[in-house]
Amino acid sequence: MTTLIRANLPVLVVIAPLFVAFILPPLARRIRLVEALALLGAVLGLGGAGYLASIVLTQQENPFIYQLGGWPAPWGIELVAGSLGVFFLLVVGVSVPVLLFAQGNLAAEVGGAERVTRFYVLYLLLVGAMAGMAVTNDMFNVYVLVEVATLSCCGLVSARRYPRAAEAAFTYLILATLGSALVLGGIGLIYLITGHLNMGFAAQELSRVWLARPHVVLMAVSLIVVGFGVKAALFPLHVWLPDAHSTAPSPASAILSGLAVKGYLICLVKFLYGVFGPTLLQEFAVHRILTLLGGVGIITGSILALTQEELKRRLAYSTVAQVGYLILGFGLLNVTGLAGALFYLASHAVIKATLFLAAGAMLAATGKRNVRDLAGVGRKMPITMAAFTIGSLGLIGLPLFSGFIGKWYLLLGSWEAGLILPAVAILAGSVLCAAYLLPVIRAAYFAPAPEEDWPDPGRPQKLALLLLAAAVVILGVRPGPFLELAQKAAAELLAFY
Amino acid sequence: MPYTALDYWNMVLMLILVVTALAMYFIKDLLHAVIVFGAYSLMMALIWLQMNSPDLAITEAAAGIGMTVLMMAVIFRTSRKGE
Amino acid sequence: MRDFILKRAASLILPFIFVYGIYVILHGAVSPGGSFAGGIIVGLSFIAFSTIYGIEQGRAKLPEKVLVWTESYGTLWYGLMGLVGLVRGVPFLANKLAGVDLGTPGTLSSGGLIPLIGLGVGIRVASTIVTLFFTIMEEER
Amino acid sequence: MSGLLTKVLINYPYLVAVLLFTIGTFTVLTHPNLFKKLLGINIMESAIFLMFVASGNIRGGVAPIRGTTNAEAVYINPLPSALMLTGIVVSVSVTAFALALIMRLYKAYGTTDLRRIAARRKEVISDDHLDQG
Repeated sequence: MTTLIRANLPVLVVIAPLFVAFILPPLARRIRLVEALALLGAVLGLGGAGYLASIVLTQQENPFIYQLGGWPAPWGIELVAGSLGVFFLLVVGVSVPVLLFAQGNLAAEVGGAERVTRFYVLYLLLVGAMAGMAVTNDMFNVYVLVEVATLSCCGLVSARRYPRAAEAAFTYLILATLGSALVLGGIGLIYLITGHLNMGFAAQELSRVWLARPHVVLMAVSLIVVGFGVKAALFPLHVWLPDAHSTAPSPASAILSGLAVKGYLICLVKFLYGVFGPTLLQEFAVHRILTLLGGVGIITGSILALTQEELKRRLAYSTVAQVGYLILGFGLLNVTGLAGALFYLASHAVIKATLFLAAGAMLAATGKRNVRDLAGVGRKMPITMAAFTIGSLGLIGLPLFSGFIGKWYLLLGSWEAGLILPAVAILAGSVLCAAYLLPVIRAAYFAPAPEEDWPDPGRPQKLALLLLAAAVVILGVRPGPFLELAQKAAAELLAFY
Repeated sequence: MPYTALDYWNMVLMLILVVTALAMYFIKDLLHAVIVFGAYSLMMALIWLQMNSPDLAITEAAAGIGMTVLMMAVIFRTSRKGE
Repeated sequence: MRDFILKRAASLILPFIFVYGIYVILHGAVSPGGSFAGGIIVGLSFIAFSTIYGIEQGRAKLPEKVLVWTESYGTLWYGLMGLVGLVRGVPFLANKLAGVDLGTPGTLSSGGLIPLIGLGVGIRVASTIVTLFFTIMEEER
Repeated sequence: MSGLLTKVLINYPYLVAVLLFTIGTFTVLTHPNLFKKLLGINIMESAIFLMFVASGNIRGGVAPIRGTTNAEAVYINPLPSALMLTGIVVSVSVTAFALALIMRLYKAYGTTDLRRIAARRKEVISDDHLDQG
């Protein structure tokens, strides 16, 4: 049994959540059972990811290659759990505390046992698709997983019975489908000139033929960057994000901002470095465009966040800014910058989940959406606000919190690349981040406490918030193994440069 | 031009495809637009057949009809004039 | 919609459409078509039935409980078929490697696990499309 | 005839694919009606499918189906059409989901026109928070 599990680990990590998702719908009446099973599914995924990570990290098998259906690589679908895959699988573990937060209080937000069950089904589908994106090495498989993730994201956005949510979901669906059509077009062009769908083989073939067909390759690069850019809310293409992320129920907002966007970015990294390769990127100056868009995204996203009154919208715009950091790191084209971007991806997943969950808890308890109405909330809901404070400090990038390490490596990376403007953008982003998050904290603690009774949320919610806040601090104080993993992944991605 | 008879057939079908696609943008009545969508996906199925993908042709035909039916159901429950 | 001719014609044609859908599903491995197309055809035969005989009649044929079960366990069936390979100690979704008898090429039973997988997918597609149609038609204006 | 034009005319399926993609994208981005946006998405996706399938097609080739072809036939590449089967499945599910959303939006706003929805947004939603509608 153990050998069976060990031998099939990459595929089990992906299908465990999917299996659980499809058991759920007929059990909709027994809501407790559904919740327990959903949590079990996410925990199984995380446990498998941990085991896989231990196998890959102890060099028993690195990378862990798995051939679906027993068909070898150029013909069959190949799953590869290298450093990057394992890294993102561990990041997907953020879904466990978020699911814990959803236990028991979701019915108030989405209404009805049937709708709660549907929420869990979509959530587990999203988790499975994310895990699949981490390990797959086949371009068309990436497209399918991206579509599964997109549809479940849209379902999550429209989970609340609120016309605005349906509207946001429709906009998201339209734009995301546009994005995936572009990605599919890009994949088609690559297939057209290389004849391979496996990323490794396509990369080899591409490095040989791109000189003969530079225009097709350029077209493919631009289609893929724009396609994933729409899905990951890269700066000028972010219009759908604030509505979608602020109208979703709180656990969904946490997972959408924390993970879903990151899944598309990981796919983008796989395409940029695993298929096209750094040399090609440099040839077409794609890395400069990415850095530029990232820098502009940081500044604009932060300024837009500063102008928002609603807390969840402010956090949603902040996601646009943080995606800017990641894209900037992808464009730096050196190991330090890429490792920084990857580590920042992980820490932002944790931090944004904390912030959205804390904001959701405050919204549920107080019923106040706007920042200025939340004065004094820190005295009534100490644990929630403490988690929010830790998350904010992490996002600002103070030392001892996880955001700092990512930003520090990004700074070092831009120094190594000899670029001043990205460094300026990173620092300015931090200052602006402080400007839009610190007033919330100041009002929460230093304003007089209101008369209303605002209790802290229930026990599972508190546990989830504390787990995530602890993760923010632990990643900041002892980034050791995780940072090493990020550096190793970055070094592998840039190996042929 | 090394075109064969098959190519001319394809061209005619693709011309209809483009015309129906344009018509879907311009037609005001939604029910009519959905009927044109049915024609569009029939043309698409014929093109798949011409391009030696019978598998795709059957699926496209079934999916096109299914989607047309569902869209008509939605229009029947909402409004035809698109307001 | 309560037309006599329509009802008689439907009662003659719909069974054949239904059987044709099953045929397309089961022959997915050896001829064009497949579980998705066949599933849509099966679903459409139910949709046609409920438009002609009325939604209530259609609901009586396919109650919501049945639809929920077929919808989720049709997909689960796919995964279980994939696990067959895993249990035999070969990769996920393996077919011939898992020791399944593939039969003579070109005949109906030559797909190994594929027709079984297709059956699950077809049932799932059919029930999804029918569910969607029912939810659209039953939503009050 | 110049070389480029000949190339373009020989590869007319790609030309049509690009044309259809443009029409579809234009419909998606500019038409205010939700339904038309949905039709536009379908056009757009089938344009991509057309490009894929055209890349696998060979002039004078036949589909590799057992028992229907003779020994010396030239087979087309069946992989792109097999992939696009999945693509059609995806586009059908997107359409189905969008139809469900359109129903919900019509129930809330009484219209499927984005401009009218924007105008009615204020009346329909009170500024209250956990607002089940």
